[in-house]
Amino acid sequence: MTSLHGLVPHPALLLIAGALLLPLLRGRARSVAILALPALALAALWLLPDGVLWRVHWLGYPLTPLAVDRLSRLFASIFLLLAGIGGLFALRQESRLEIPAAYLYAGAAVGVTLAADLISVFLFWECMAIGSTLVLWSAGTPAAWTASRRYVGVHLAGGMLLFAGVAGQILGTGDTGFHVMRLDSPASWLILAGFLVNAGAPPLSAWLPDAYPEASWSGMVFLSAFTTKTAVYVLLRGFPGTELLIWIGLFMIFYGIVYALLENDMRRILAYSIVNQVGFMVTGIGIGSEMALNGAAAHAFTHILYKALLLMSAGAVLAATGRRKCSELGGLFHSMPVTTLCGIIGALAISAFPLTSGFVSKSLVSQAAADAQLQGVWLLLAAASAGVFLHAGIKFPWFVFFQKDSGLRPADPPASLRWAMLLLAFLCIALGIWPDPLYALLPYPVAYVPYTAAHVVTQLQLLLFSGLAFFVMLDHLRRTPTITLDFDWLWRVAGPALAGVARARVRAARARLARGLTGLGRRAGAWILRNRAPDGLLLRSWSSGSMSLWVMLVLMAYLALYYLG
Amino acid sequence: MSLAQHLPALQVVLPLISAPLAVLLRHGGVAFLLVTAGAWAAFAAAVALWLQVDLLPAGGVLTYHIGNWAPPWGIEYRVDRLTSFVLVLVSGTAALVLTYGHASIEREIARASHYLYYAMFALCLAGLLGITITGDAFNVFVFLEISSLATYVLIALGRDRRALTASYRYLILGTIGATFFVIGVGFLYLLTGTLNIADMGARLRDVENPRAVLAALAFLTVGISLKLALFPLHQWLPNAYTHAPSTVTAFLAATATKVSVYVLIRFYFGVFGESLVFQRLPLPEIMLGLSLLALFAANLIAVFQDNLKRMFAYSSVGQIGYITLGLSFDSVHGLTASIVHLFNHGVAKAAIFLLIGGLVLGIGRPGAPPPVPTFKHLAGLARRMPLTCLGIVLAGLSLIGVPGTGGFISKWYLVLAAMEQRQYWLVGAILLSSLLAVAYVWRFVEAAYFRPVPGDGGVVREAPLVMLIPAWILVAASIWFGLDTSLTVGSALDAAQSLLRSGT
Amino acid sequence: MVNDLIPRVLGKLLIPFILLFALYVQFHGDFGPGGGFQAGVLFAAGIVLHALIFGLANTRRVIPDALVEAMLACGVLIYAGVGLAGILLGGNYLDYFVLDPNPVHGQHRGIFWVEVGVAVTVCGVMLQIFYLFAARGHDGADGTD
Amino acid sequence: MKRGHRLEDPRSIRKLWRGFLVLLALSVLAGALIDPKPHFAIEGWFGFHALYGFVACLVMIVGAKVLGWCLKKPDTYYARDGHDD
Repeated sequence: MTSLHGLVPHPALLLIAGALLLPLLRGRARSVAILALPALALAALWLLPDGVLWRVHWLGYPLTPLAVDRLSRLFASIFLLLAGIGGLFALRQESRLEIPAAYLYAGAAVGVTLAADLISVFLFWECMAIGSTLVLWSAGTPAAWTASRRYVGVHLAGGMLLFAGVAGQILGTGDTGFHVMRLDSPASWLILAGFLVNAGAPPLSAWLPDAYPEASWSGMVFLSAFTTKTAVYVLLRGFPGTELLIWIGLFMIFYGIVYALLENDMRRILAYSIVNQVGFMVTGIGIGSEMALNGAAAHAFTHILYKALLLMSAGAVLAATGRRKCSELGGLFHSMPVTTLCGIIGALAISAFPLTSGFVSKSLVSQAAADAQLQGVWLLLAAASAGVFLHAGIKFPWFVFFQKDSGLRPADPPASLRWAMLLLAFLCIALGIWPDPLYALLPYPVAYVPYTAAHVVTQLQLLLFSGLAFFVMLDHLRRTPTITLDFDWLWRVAGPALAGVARARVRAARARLARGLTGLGRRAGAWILRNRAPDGLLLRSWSSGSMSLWVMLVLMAYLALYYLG
Repeated sequence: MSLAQHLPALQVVLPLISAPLAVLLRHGGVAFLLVTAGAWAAFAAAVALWLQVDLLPAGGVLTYHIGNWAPPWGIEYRVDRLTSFVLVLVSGTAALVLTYGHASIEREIARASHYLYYAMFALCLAGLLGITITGDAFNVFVFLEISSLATYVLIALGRDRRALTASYRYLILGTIGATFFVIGVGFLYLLTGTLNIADMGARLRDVENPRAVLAALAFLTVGISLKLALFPLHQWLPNAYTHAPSTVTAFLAATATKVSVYVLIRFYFGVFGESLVFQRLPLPEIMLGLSLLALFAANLIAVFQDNLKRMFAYSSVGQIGYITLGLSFDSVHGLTASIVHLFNHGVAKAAIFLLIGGLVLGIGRPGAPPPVPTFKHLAGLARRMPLTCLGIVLAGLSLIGVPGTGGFISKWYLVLAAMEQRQYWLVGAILLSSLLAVAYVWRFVEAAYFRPVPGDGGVVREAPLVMLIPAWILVAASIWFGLDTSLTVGSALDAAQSLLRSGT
Repeated sequence: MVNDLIPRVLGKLLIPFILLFALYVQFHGDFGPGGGFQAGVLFAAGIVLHALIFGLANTRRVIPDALVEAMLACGVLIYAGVGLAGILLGGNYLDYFVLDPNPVHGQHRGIFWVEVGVAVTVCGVMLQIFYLFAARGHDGADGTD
Repeated sequence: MKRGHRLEDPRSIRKLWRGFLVLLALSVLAGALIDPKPHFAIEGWFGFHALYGFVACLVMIVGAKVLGWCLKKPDTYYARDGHDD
């Protein structure tokens, strides 16, 4: 490996190596390492100049696992920042697997952003799937375990799509580089599909609210930050201006809102809201103007911060009470003032309230839609802003911290958790008031001023009246202990059921055929019938005679085919 | 005359001599030392040969004339890139397995038979190396029989009484396979009047009776397919692997079927020629179909197994499907995939079976016959045998084809080969079948890591270091060859190119 | 059969000749029909006859199991040794020409030793098979399976 | 804590409601003072955002309700009959 900046390590590899060494440490050294690792990686990132820094040959292809430009620096920075703050929040987590897994996960996400060729992207992509699954596992509950199986299934499927796409793209173009792609070949469609699976796009979006809420109280903070935002990053780099993405994004936005409105579990509400927020970014990428792309990137940045803040407050509640359902919570503001405050700040930020970070980023996207004269899109985005306030901005804090008093009086969480939340809350407000540092980081120059009187007033009108709608319709929003079926029903219930039906059908068919003269049908039916029995066809040994018969059959078949061929 | 010139002969003779010496001395410990030394010497010879071939210009061949008789009449040993590659795999695995095996053999084989085990192991190794290195078709048959007979004895040495029936079944089928092979060779001899493989290929082009050539091809294909356990001729394999001693399973899984694949490649490309096998006959279609069947049926069967060794035995049948699938493409990428997978799968599977050997040792009670490693034993095992379980999972990742492991490299080339021919559905099939591999590796992970330790778990110890180190060398190799592919892909690509060039 | 007079006497007479004939076949293999394989089988046949007449236990005293196994091994070793001798003397493996300054004599010498190796191994294998089958039912514990 | 927190007192809740309504009115009135620089004609309507926000939310809530009737299940649904394994 040749490195022009030999003294500065690859930030992603630094974090991953650190993650692998973390299990060896104990006590204070471990805490220091947890906080220092992301900081070191962040420092390494900012010491690197722009441009392609590493070139490697692998499998006969030139790879560039380290290349920095504005876009990758932005995403890598926020990933590392969140890894550090998440590490602080999770410092007291009992599972010793979680933080190393999360750092592996974060490191892989950073690796994706710093890789400038498709193969490296794919390798880090798969590494990310492993890391995130481990984070999910470390919750240690049976529910997390079963959820992680479905999670891994979806991600492996997505990884396979991406794998096939990358292979096809390289074969088709002879170029391993990761540039803007056009949807003109099956390979690029496969790549897009692989990216969209991770972004939580329909119809596979259900993996997200299915799996994330099963993580531990700290694990979900990590999960919320990396997978979907890495997908946003690769879409930004690979498919800007693809019109299809506008409609996918809008679908995600409203899907998230509607399902979150129906949801009872506070962390599933927030999980649906991730889909919703990623929808904003995907829409922005689909619009594809410089401002829209800036908006998508900025929104990913701010979203990571406020969604982490929201999930931390939810995590603090979960850690303190052990409860997740809105119908069992309420009135917690009495004894958890810091958590309540942070939750509210996060909720305001996600709703893009003026003076919060969400306001300065989301405005870029809707402004871009307006500039592109996409009236329908713009209207839907405005409605969606109102909807976000409805489902996340009010609903989450209201049902968790206020509404009817549940009688629970847990204390605010310990210092490390509080500080992590306060730090994020500070960032959410600070970026809202002073967005210039964020704007300076964006991939394209920004000539947009969010704080015009008109914009502030119209946004306030929109949000306040959706608040009114919430309280007017409060009776219809009462939480009941229910869940809402989603696409995951297809693979959790319908798939097995269909298999059962199919088995029954085959059995019936077997009966019919057996009545006839065909022995073939009997054998096929018997196979299905026996396939899971302990001494069935699959498990028993064959006699030498039948094996020899097979040999003869194959020989005959070969001879016959050659004779004819 | 320097020693380096005689390496091709020494390659086979060194392990061969260690076998009768082991019998002569009749002592398990001495036999262990002798045979292990022989295997390491063979490994050194293989590496040296590899280096020698490396110095030759591309496509170069080292030849060695046994008894100084010139090739078409005398027996010739030929070493090209592919040969040396397979030699390194076979002798390297043997050396590691033998070094590893002492502790495991103590438990799994009666003490009185130890020297026999080592002698048979040496014979089997010599036979496999001989098959690989010889350039004479009848000599291939002789070495095939040497290695097969030794293998039957090795399998029958298993403590489980079912090992005898498994060995017997393998004996019957192996003999049928060898007979078919020799019938095929006989046909070719009649047609060409030579037994030298290279000479045979040259003379076959002028032969006018295609029917007889086709019959020879059919017999050879079926005979070798039996030995390499191509679906549906694989039924001898699961029982043989399951009931043989762990070390034997590890060695066979890594080498025996792989050497058969090598023979198939030799005959297809060296004797019959690409145009006959792949362009005029429906062979690629048949092989494609059978490979796909193997990928799905065998992997699916593997998912439902209860016995760990049996599960991975079926997984071997499935993985062989990838190798033959690569062959069926008849392209440089496809052939590269086959050769690389032959190596990578051998390494990963050897690691897994070695670790299972350690696992059997760990869960068994001292003095009692070794238990059958079923999933029942696995519950919560990761906490008590962390290194063993982690190793199995890591090598399992290579079976799945996770990026960063050897298995990924082979799959990458398979997918490239499929895409080259615009068979996108095959890409889907390849990737889907790896999901089945996920399923069975997952079952292991679930049982070992997530099930609680049963109350009457008994004493379970981590396997001894002398077993863990060779196994972990293989695990590390399966990851190393996923990252640094210059050895595997470099050799395979080279070999594939020269095979395809010579065939046309 | 130990108590039957005629077989005993005839056996005592015949067995040395059988063994001698085996050696003849062995050494005459160069010029006439014969060779190591046939010689080994003949030699083994003589010993099998001994076992038939005087009982397995007696034969096993004359030619113990360990010796049979040693024969198996030694034959292969002789064969391989000839091959290695070729290398040591500067030729290829199994190169007979270099075994003697005169290449023709070298050929003779090489073939001779190879045939000895074959004969010893074949004889050993025959006896081993005979012992294994003959011992079944009498002292099964002795079997190596 | 029988009396409850300040915020749970019905009187202060009424006060909060009143304050909220005043805020709503102010925000709509403020719309008259600004220059909206509309991109689309519809944006220029007086109080458009207020009305649109309210109506959009109602529609979404009703939509969610309708969807809920079809798809809502007790939250033990998956756990109940062992689908979840």
